[in-house]
This record gives sequence, C-alpha cells and structure tokens, in this order.
Amino acid sequence: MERRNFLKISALTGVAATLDACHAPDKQLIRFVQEEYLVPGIATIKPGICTLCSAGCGLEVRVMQGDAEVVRNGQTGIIKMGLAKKLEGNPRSPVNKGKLCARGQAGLQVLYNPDRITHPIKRTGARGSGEFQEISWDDAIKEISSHLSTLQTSKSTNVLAFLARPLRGQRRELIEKFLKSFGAPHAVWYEPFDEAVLRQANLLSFGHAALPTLNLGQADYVISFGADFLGTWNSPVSQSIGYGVMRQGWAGRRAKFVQVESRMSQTGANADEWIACRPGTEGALALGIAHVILSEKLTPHATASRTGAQIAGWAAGLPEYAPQEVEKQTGVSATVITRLAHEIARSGSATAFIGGAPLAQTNGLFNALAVNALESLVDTNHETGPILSFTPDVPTNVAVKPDPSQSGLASLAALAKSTPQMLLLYDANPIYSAPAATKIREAIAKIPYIVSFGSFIDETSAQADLILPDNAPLEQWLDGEPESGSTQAFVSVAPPAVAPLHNTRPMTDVLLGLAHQLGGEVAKALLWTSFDAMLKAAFIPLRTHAGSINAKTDDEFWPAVQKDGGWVGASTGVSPAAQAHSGAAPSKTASDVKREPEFAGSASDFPFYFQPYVSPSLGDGSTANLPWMQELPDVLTTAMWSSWVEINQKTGTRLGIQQGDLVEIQSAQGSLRVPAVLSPGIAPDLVAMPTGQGHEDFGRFASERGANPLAILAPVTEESTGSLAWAATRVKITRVGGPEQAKLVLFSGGLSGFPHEEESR
Amino acid sequence: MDLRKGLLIGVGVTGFAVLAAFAFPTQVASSSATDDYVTSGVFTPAHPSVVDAFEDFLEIHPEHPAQPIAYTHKIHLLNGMQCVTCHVGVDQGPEAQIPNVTVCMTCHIAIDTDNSEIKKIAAYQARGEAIPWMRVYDYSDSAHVRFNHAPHIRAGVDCVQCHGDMTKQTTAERKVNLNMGYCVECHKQKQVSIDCATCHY
Amino acid sequence: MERTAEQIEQDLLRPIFTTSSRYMIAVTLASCMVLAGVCALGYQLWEGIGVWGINSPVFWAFDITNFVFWIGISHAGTLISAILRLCNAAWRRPVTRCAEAITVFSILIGAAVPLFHVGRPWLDFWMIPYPSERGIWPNFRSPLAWDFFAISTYFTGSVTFLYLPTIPDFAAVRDNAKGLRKKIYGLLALGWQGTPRQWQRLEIAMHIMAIAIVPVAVSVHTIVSWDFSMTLVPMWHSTIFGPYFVIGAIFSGIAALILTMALLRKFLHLEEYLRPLHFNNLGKLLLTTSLLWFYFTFAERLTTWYGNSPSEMDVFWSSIRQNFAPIFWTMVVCNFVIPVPILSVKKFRTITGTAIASSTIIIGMWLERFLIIVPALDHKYLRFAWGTYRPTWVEDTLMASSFGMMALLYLLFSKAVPMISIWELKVGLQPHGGGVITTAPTKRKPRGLVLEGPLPTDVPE
Amino acid sequence: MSHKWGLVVDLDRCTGCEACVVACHSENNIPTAGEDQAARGRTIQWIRVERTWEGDFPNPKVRFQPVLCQQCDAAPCEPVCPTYASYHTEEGLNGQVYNRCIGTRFCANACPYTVRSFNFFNPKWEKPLNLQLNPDVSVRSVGIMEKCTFCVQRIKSAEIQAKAERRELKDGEFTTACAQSCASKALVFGDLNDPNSEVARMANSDRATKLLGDLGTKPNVTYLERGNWQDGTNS
Repeated sequence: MERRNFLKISALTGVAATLDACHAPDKQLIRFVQEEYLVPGIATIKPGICTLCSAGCGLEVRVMQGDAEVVRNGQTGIIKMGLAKKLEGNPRSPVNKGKLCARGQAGLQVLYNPDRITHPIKRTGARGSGEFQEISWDDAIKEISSHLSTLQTSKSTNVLAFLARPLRGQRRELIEKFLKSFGAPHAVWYEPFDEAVLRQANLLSFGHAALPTLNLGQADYVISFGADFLGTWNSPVSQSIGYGVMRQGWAGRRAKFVQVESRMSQTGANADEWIACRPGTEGALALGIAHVILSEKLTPHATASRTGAQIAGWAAGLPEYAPQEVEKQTGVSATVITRLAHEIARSGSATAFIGGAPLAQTNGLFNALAVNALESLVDTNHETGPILSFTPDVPTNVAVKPDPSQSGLASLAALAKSTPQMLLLYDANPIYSAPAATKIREAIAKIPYIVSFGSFIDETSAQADLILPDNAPLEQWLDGEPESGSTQAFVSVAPPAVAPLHNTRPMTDVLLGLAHQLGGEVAKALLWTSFDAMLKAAFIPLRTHAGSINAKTDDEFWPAVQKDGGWVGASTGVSPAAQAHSGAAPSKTASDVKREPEFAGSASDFPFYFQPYVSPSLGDGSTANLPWMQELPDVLTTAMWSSWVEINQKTGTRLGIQQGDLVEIQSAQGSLRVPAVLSPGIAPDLVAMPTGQGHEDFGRFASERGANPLAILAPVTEESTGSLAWAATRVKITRVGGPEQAKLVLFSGGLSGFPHEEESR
Repeated sequence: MDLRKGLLIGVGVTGFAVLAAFAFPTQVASSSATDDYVTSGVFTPAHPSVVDAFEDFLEIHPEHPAQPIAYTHKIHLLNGMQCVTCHVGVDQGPEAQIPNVTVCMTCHIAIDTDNSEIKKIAAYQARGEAIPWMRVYDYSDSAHVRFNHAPHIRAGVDCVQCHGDMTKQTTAERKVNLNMGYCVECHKQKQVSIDCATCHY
Repeated sequence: MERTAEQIEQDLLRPIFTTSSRYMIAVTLASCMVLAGVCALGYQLWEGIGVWGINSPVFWAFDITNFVFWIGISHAGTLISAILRLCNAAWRRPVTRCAEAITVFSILIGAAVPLFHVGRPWLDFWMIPYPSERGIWPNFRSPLAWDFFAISTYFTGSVTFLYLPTIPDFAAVRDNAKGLRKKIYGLLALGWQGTPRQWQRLEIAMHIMAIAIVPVAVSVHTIVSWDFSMTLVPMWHSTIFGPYFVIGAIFSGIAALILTMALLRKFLHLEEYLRPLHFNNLGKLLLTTSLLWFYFTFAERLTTWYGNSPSEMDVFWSSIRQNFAPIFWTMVVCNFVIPVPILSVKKFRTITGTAIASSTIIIGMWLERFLIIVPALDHKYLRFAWGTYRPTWVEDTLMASSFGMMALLYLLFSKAVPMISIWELKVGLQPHGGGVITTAPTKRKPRGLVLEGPLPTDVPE
Repeated sequence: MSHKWGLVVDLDRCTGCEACVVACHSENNIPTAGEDQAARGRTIQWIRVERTWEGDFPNPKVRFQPVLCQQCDAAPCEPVCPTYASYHTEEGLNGQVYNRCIGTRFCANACPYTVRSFNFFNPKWEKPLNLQLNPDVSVRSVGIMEKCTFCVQRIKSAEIQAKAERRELKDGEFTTACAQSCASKALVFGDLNDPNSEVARMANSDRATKLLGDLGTKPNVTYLERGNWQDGTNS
C-alpha cells in the first residue's frame, strides 16, 4: 500500500483537528537586512583567541551563515548573519599549533549562553537583590561619566578602583593607562589560583618573572612536582603536544615521567611512576635528589650555579638533605630518592618543574626555588638545549608585563582596606573565589558605586549598581601575549568573528568612549577612537622586525597580521633556552625563606590536609555556566553536574564512609557538605575537592549546584608574595548521610554509579 | 444493568482518555516552543502543533506559497539574467542564496522604479528590513537529508530538471515533487551511488 | 451424575444470555486496569520512551519481558488442544476452547508490546514488506523481522483454530437467540446447518489445522529466542535458547490454562464439566514441564560456569549472587521449589493445589524472562559502561494493564462464546463414545478422520 | 581507489583530557542531557574516555581508553536492524540512517562496545544555544538511535571537493573532530587502504590491539598499547 495513502488515513484521525494549537512563534518576527555577506552553506574560517584560561591559545572559528534572533535598535527580529559553529586551534599559533582543549572548545557556549546579559541594566532593588531594569547605552554612559567626573574633581587618591581577571596585552595596557591618567592606583588583577609565587621564584632563579615554557618533546626524563601540566597548569595544550612527542615521538625512545603529588591528578594518572609526598615537603624531596647527585658527582655540571645559590648549603652539597633525613620529612623512602637521582642523572636530558599545590603552601617559594635548583642541575643537555625555557619578549614590547611581586590576594586585601568611591569590575568574581575569611564580600558591599562590565550575573556583579555587558570574546577585537608555551615571541590579535547577538558593547570601546567624555589627561592618554585603532598602533611597529609576516607597508602588514591571528617572531638571536640560565644577579637569597610548611588548624582537631584543585572542566568556576563543561565527566571520578570530595578508600572504610555518601567537611573557617568519592589515588591523610561548583548566582546551569571548596579556606598566605596558600588548610570529615541525600551523578555505572562494587565478588 | 450500556460507557471513557493524553501536553509544547529549540519528530513537542507534525510526516508542502513580492522569474530570465546572478553560492556549496533586498535594489534603484512591487521593495529597504520570502523547495528536518547543490550542477544537472522551467513562472512554484524516489531514479540513471549515506547523515 | 444434551446446552449457554453482577464488577475492574494502561501509553507516545526506566546500556527491560512472557503464555492453548486432539485424549473436550482463547488473546497482547516499545511507533508499518518509491524492504536478516512474520502467522493460525470448532456453537447460540444477536451469530455461524457434509468439512479442516499449528507454535518461540541468541551479548549468545524458550512457554502456558480453568469453573459454575480429572492431568503435564524447565535452567548456568568466560561470569554472578540474586532465587522457588512437591504428590494435585502451583509459576516465569534480559544487558562486556535498571510507574502500569487486558478480553469472550465446546461434549455423551473411529453417515468415508462417537445428527434432539 | 576509513588510538599518548569528547559534541550536534537524565545514565557521548583503576595506594595505576564506535567490518549492530537503519556503507562505515530508524534499540543491545546512544526524549537547546548547531549534521529527534559516524560530513565534503578538483583525496587533508582537537596526537584518522597514510602505518605497529578483538567483529579502530621506559636503554 502506498505510504502516502496509508498515512492520509491515519492523518484523518480527528486528533489533529483538536490540537492545531499554534504555529512556530518566530514566523511572525520581521527580518533585518543582512550586515555581512557570506556564501550560504560554506564555512569561512576566521582567527580568534581563546579566553577560557590564561594560556592564550589561538583559535580558528568556523563561521557559517544562519538565521539568528537578534535585537537591532530596540526591535527583535531575525537576521541572516555569520554564526560561529565550531572552534579549532589555530595552526599558526606557536602555543597550541592547531590543537584545542575541552574547555576551549566550549568557548562557543560563552557566546550563545542563554544567561548572557543582553543589554545594559541598572540596579533597582536593594544591593544583591538581583533586581535590575533595562537602561539605554546613552543613559548608562552619561551616568557613569558623571560619576567619574565628580570623582575627578575630588582630588583625593584611590577614589577609583578597577578589579579584573589577570590580562595581558593591550586590554591591560588600556586599563592601566586609563587609571594612571585618571590618577587612580594600579588595577587589581585577581584570580584565586595565581602564579605569583612561581614568577617570583623564577625571577630569583632564572631572572625571568614568568611561567616556564616546557619543551617536553626533547625530554628523556620528566619529574614534575605537583604540576598538573596536562590538565590545568600553565599552558596545557602546548605541554600536551610536547607530551605526545615525549611518549611516542621518536622511534626507540620513550621518556620516563615521574609525578610527585599527594592527590593523583589527571596528569599524575599518566605518570610512569607516581610518588605521594607529604604536602609542603616537595622542595625537600627535590633537594634530597639534588643531594645525591651532588654528593655522588653524578653529573659533570654538579657545580654551584646562580640558581643553586638560592639554596643555603647548596655549595656545601646540601648536607641537611641526606636521603634518610628527607625520608623523615617527606615520607618518600630513601631508596626511592637515590634511585630517582641515579635515573635522572643517567638520562640524556631531564627536567624538573613545579606547579599547583606545592606552591600554594606557606613555604611555596622555598619549594619553587628548590625545584628550580634541581632543574638547573639536571637540565643541561646541550644538543637539545634546556627543556625548561622562557618565551622571549616581543621586540617592541607591546604591553606592560604583570608585576611578579603583585599577587592577587595581596592587592585585593589592599583594595578591601582602602574603600574607594567607585569600583569598575571586569571578569573577576572574588566574592565567589576568595576565601570567605577575607571578608571581601563585606568590603565590596561598602563601596558606594560599582559598575560591572561582565557578560553574566555572578556573585560579584550581582552587587553592581550598573552593568554594561561586554561583548562575548568572539564578538570583539582581542589581543593576547601568551606568557608561556611558545619558544618564539608571539603576540596574537583577532577581529570580531561574529557580529554581536545582543545589545552589548566591548568594555574596551566603552572605556575609550569614557576617556573622550572625561577629556583632559585621560583623553590625552587614550586618543584612540576605538580599540582596534589602539591595537593597530601597537602592532604596526612589529613590521620592521624579523617575524612570520614580511610586508612592505603598514597597510599590507596589519591585514596580514589579522588574517594569521597574530605575529610570531623569528627565534631571536639569544635562544630563550640560554636565557634560562643567565640573567641578572639574585636580588635576595632564599636562605631567609621559610622552609617548613605551616597549616591552619591543629592536627588533633582537623586530622586531614584539605586540597582544593582546579577542575579541568570548570576551572576556577568561571566556566561553570557552560552546559558542555557541566556534563563533561571528570576523567578520574566520571562525576558530572556535581561536586564531590575525594577520600582514600582505606580512610573511607575507617570512617564508615562509602562511595556516594554525604560527608561534611569542616575547617576552622566553615563547613560544607558534598558526596564522597573513594579513590585509591590520594594519600590517606588528605582529602581533595575540585573547584568550580557551589555558585550562589551564576546562571541556570551553575547556580545552587554542589559546594565551593574555596569558601572554607583559611586566609593563610605565602608571605613574600602574599598570595593565597590554598593548600595549607586542615579539615575534619564526618559522614552525615547516604547517597540519596548526596546526589552524586556518575557517568560510569548508570544509576548505581559504582561498578567497582560489583567487580568485587 | 445491561451489559451493552456498560461496554459503551467503557469505550467512551477510554476514547476520552486517549484524547486527553494527547491534548494535555500540547499546551506544554506550544509554550516550550517559544524558549527552546526542538527538532522535528512526530507526536512529540518537536512540533508546535500536531497538524505540523502530520504535515511534516506526510511531506505536505505548499504548492505555491504566497510571496511578499509578486516577483516574476519570467521577465528577469528573458532579460538574459542567469539563476546564479541572484541565487549566489548555488554552484559553490550546498545552499542557494535567496536574494536580499539590497540585491534587488542594485538594479531597481534605476529600473522600473514606479512599479508598485518595486515600490514595496524600496519600502522594505527604507525600513531596513529584508524581504520575508517564503521557502518553496525544502526538506523537513525529519527527512535528515543533506543535499548539496554544487556537485549536481558540476555534473551538468540543469536547474530546470528539479525546479521546473522558471521562464514560465512568475513567483516560484513547487512543480517537481522532490521525494526520495525522484532522487533515486536520477541517481540510478546517472550511475551515481544510491548508498543511503550519500544523502542521509 | 451424567448430564443430558439439553442440560449441557442450558448450562453452557447460560452465561451468554444472563449477566451476573459479579461479572459486571469483574469487567469494570479489568477495564479500569486497561484504562490506566491506555493513559500511560498515551503519555509514553507523547513524551518518548524516556518516561520508562530504560537507559544506556539497558535498552530493553519490562517491554520485551512482557513480550516474551505473553507470547510464552500463548503456547497454552494451541499446542495443548492441538496435541490432545491429535492423540485424541477424551478428557480434553471441556478444556480445548478456553485454552485456544488464551492463545489468541495473549498473542494479541504480546504482539502489541513490540509495536509500542519502539522509539517511533508511527513508523512500525516499515516492518511490512510493501513496494515504495524508495525501493527499500525490511531487513530479512533481522530476528525482529522474523518475529514479525512468525507471530502474524501464528496469530492467523490460532484464530482459525479457535474459530473452526466454535462454528457449531455459534449456530447453537443463533438458534436460541432472537433479534440483533440472532443476526450477528447467524453471520458468525456461517450458515451452519449441521449437515453431514459440513461436519465432514469441519473435521477435516480442524484436523489439518491441528497438524499445521504445532510446528508453527514451536517455531514461534524458537524465533523469539533468536532475538537474544543471535547477538553477542553474554548469556544471550546461547545455543539452547530455542528449546529452553519453548519449554518455558509451554510451562507458563499450562499454568495459565489451569488458573483460567479454575476461575471459569468457579465463576461460570462449570463444576460439572471441569472436573478434578482435568486438573489432575494438566497437573501432571505441568510437573513434567517444570522438571524440564529446571533441567534447562540448570544446564544453561552450568555450561556458563564451566566455560568460565569472564564477560559471561560477570552476568552469571550478578544474577545469582549480586544485585539480581533476590529475583533469581524467587524465580527458582516459584518455578520449582513450590510447584514440584505440590504436583508430584497425588494427594495435593487437587484443583486448589494445581491452581496455587500455577499462580506461583506465572510469577516465576515472568521473572525468568526479566532475568534473561536485564542482567545480561547491564553487565555487557566493558565494565566502564555497565549500568543498572529501575522501572518507572509507566512500565509498572503497562505491565499490570497487560494482565488487565487479558482478563477483559477473556471476560468479554466468555460473554460471547460458550467457554466449553457444547457439541464436543454432546459427542462425548455417546455410550460408545471415547475414541472410536466411526463411520460417517455419508457414502464417502472421510480419510484419516478421527472422531469420537457418531455424528451429532444421531443425537436425539 | 576505494577508501577504508580507520582510526588509531595511541593509549601511550592519550592523557585523558577529553578534548575529543567536547569536540565531538560541538561538531555533531550532540544534545546535553541535563543532570536528571545524566543521573539516569542517558548522556549521549559518541566518544567517551574510559578510566580503569588498578592497584591501590601508594601505587595506583590508571588506564585511560577512549572508546567510540569501532566501525566494525563484521558489525553485530547491522544484521539485527529490521529497517536497514543500521547498515554497512559503501566505504565500510557502520552507517546509521536516522530517518529510517524506528528505535527498536536492538542495535544498541547487540553492540558489545555500548557506543550507541538513544534519544529517549526530544533534544532541547535553550535559545540561543541552538545557534551553535552545525548545519552539516542532522539534528536527531526523539526515538532515534545515534552513534559516532567518523564525522561522515567531513568525509563527504572532502570527497566532493576532491571530485570538483578532479584529484584523489590526500592523507591528512581532513580529519575527524576528535582527532583534530587531540593535542598529544593520540587519535589519528585516515584511509587504511592507502599504505602510506599515517593511520595505516600506525595500525601496523607492534603495539596494535583491537578492543574485544576475540569477538571477531573486525573493528576499524586500532588501539596501541602503552609502552615502557627501559631503564637506561633510552637516549
């Protein structure tokens, strides 16, 4: 029987008639004239810059024409426009060489997030009540500029404060110029996991206040002290590329990779040898290894280097760090230490580096200096050049570098003390990510007038009086100057890949606009009409330098740079590798640096070390509102849509805690409740918890989900930089409920969620 | 009580229940259709209404959709214009551009300006609106067809074959019923693959 | 005490012409269950089968369990009555019709399940091989396609097999009824006059059907078992599934038959017709099948355990020792531990006894189908992808209402048709009745025709 | 030359970063299940990274293994489908014809790798998330089975391009979304019929194994086992 007839009959079954409810709503909407003309159905590739972490990977945005519902001059309608469909790595970027990580891929969902603020809004209800009303851009600009000019007239200092997530490149330049010319103090660059300690240490050891670039592809032996370099630390994509080469890149050669950490990270899970070491004693372990190498003269270079000079007793061969001594401190057996030393010395080219938790101890700087010392002792292969190096500066020095001594928390504390009249907020969310004990929430509440440039309502921008929503990264001019990950100098730039979806404006242009309205010093300092003009001015000087683009004229050069998505310097005369071991004389020796770790909370009341760790998908919580990231199973626990605490299996059985039970974690500062995940990959005296969840107010996907470990941290710091020692808190844990209360969602094992239970027969 | 009555009541109640089971979620559907994007399917909130679902399922297409402008393909073609002049991209990729108001006005800024239809177009442009052309040829989502114009044109398939002789039409009409049988027949004649994955993926 | 032809006719036609209040209550209850099922089904069709508890990797659960279960039940009637007819057991006469009715209705229910368990039921017609401009046909390599054809054949066969011997009784009703009912039954009776020629035709037809239906029935459940054994899934990929399923089917079928007969006896006052003898005999059959079933279950597990392939052992242990153990052992108790003692002792093989055994067996056999399907699926090869399964209210409702549907159909049927074949009983009345090959009154002696007693034309009216 | 598409997974390079998973979601319009459905075990992932623990503290060993449709030559999912929705394409892929799928879910049961996902409900994208949908790939609706297609849309467009330019496909001219995102190059995609292709060379490595190879499904995905560090023998 003909399908059509067969169905005609079924179609006539009356049901249809009763239910012709309505037709698709967007059929009535008007259609706007196209702004951009693309060949329909054919993808255009545009450059972009990834902003989901600080690595600064280059993007290729796949743009295709499609119908989008947009607002144009106050009217909703449909427009044919270029839409970003897929993000790939930019093959011309020396950092990520055409590759892109999971978080980077999800950048699309920042652009298309249903929770974006679509137009400027003004607070109507009480602060933090979340009651806002729409306001036109003109009124918004008028309001803010009037505030600023009144502040200008009152000639007192730090009336104006700017709080932002650490930026590099021209956006930072723009903000600092604005503040300087306005007569305001430096901006506060805050993120919970900042690398001030490592920068400080690298300045002392190598003369470079920057994160290292790791050329792992050349390594025969890699020993990493707590650095999750394949997941979240430094420049994960470039390091992963190197890791691949290190594993199977060369026929008949496969490096050994040793990870030292007390909670197995995704990186540690890939290690050939995983060594659990007492939290805060990583430096001692490094020196223990160095001791063996020095005392047994295992390498020809076992001499005093300027790096070693940071460590008291180095020249004398570190008598205090005999393996047996170190074993007592670290809990790593002397035989293992000696074996490692021998293996490292025997290998062709080895490297040692540090990152993550060991730096977030009260003795973080010491740990870093110690590992750096070991690094410069073992990383001395001259054919390949050192594994660890530093990305050379861009010749024209496009933007000001971050000041290493200026750590996030310290300057945040300073901001809290000096209550300014007005706060400009950009992409930073300290109310969520700073420990409650820092009382930053109260401090911000005191500030009379707060303007946020955020694209989303989060805990901090919910406090704002006025929100001028920024364009999504893909909708605006961006530039970047990656701190690490490239052995060549590299600056990236990208024009908007897609037209704005909503009635938003880029913070950069708004700031420049304000500068003009204010006039005077500020206008003089920022005479560009738009941000791309500023970028052009900054990039043009590069033309005369040897690099990836040779153009006769500036007019050829600038488009070429945009097309490539940046400019890569030809490897400069002084190889970055060489720089690593030269440099200015040490400003201060590490002898006066604290060597022993201290922990907040007594071991008797709080028997467990508490280690928050950066979630590979949610980062420090800034990507918790992306559904792809929420539903990405954590690769070790397979948990998704939730937060959890990792507890050693034996500890669990000792405390009567089973997989999925609800446990309470208590520190001196507070407590939180999360489901337990029992894991063999964590020390029995440690509990670890991923960051990113536990948002009060961060859109439909993140709000009221899980708990935030940062909230219960003690406000202890590494004193020389004042950065937060986030791994130096002690806690106690107690079972408070079963799986039904806990609601742990695991990818593996369906409803029950625990296949390994069934495995044990 | 009499059995027959009892049965009648039973049947009646059952029938009502069925209707209810279908009717109730439609409200949900129509409301959710506004803020969520959902795909095609049948008897599900996929469609804003069950009628849509049936039309999709039965491949019912408007024979001759009413266009906002009484555009005459005939005249333009007889004046020597080619299909690709307006339907850009048809020889490069999957889709053909449906001409935009600005495209029309490039010529009609000068030509035949006092024609009422042209005035309409001018008005659209003045308002900054595009012309809401109605689609004539399409596939429903649930057909899962990934059709690509370019290879067909390279293979020398004439536009007329699938779209009818436009020199005889004013606004486009769906002259050819592009069902699967039509595609398969031609693919067979031309010895092109009729593997499912050629079109469905 | 013996009943005369008139009494028989009265007794057996009574339910058709009078309706007791008890009957109405039963009908109402049954239709409520059905109604609930219809609502659940509508909800499921609208929202998608996500409203069930199935998930990845357990893509089949209650749905296919019900399917296999009901197709299994269907083996009561056709097989039994056909076999008993062929080997011409005199005691079968009162039993056959209710058995055949069970078959028809349970096939209906069983066949409905797969039609509605698919993700897009409105496309089920693609299972039918019909020419279309697409030039696509069903995939004849797929066990599901085999099911489709096997079951439709089985259904057609069973309906015919049920209908044929009912014709004379339709005629009987026709003769006793008036008005519309007379017309309807007239149509159903196909103008039956009880002429020798008609009797001859009827007997031949029934005989052919009886012979034809047995292999069909056996093949149907074998094919159903192939849905499982033709895959690579551990504990599905088994060579004994064919006979295992068929035995299980007959097992549950007989149980269902005994239970129904017990109920009919009670409600329709058929004490005189369904006598302890019948239950005793059927009880023996049940015992045999129970033992056979146990043998197969044991054999299957033993070979798995002995073969000790890791992936199969995962399923093995999960079903007998871990999360499915309670269900498994309940099944063993229901299908073996309880019935066997009851049925093997003559003293217990009473109507009550057999009824009790049957009811536990019906539960047990449902669980058996469930245990074949779910543990295997949620312990498929890769441990990382293991899952678990919990049914939702929708599945529970549908399962319950499938029983409700069975009850309703049966009740309505008992209203329309004498549940015991009147004419066959009359035949049984003959003094020298009981399995004698008699001569038909016509000249032509029908070949190979087995018929007890002389033709009813001789019966004094 | 007819193609035979294959993928090699180097378990020694795989870091378990799951970039492939998100890349696949983005490329293939894979819906987000949401917390409740995820808790019911109904997330759709065409490629997943399996994690297995061995040993106990202080020496736990972890093994990451990306699992996707193995595109078997003798695929258990194909014969069982009553409507030919799951079938073998001319280029040896396990095709899944969405519009032909009636959702018996038999293929998913038959697949020993559990890599087929079912649309239990109609997928939803809260506007404007629907703008991220890739127009080159079908959006599947309720009741349809789906699985990894080896990014057939990329294969097709590459082939069409090559045909337009009257040339053969070049190795590495295009790749699947997962392989393209993989930073450590653990995933390599290509044509196994081309002996010089990288994937063909890697598939012949002495570390090569097949997942559940003993089932005889003849997968076109090859896994390379982890290597070891020979103490001192390297460099």
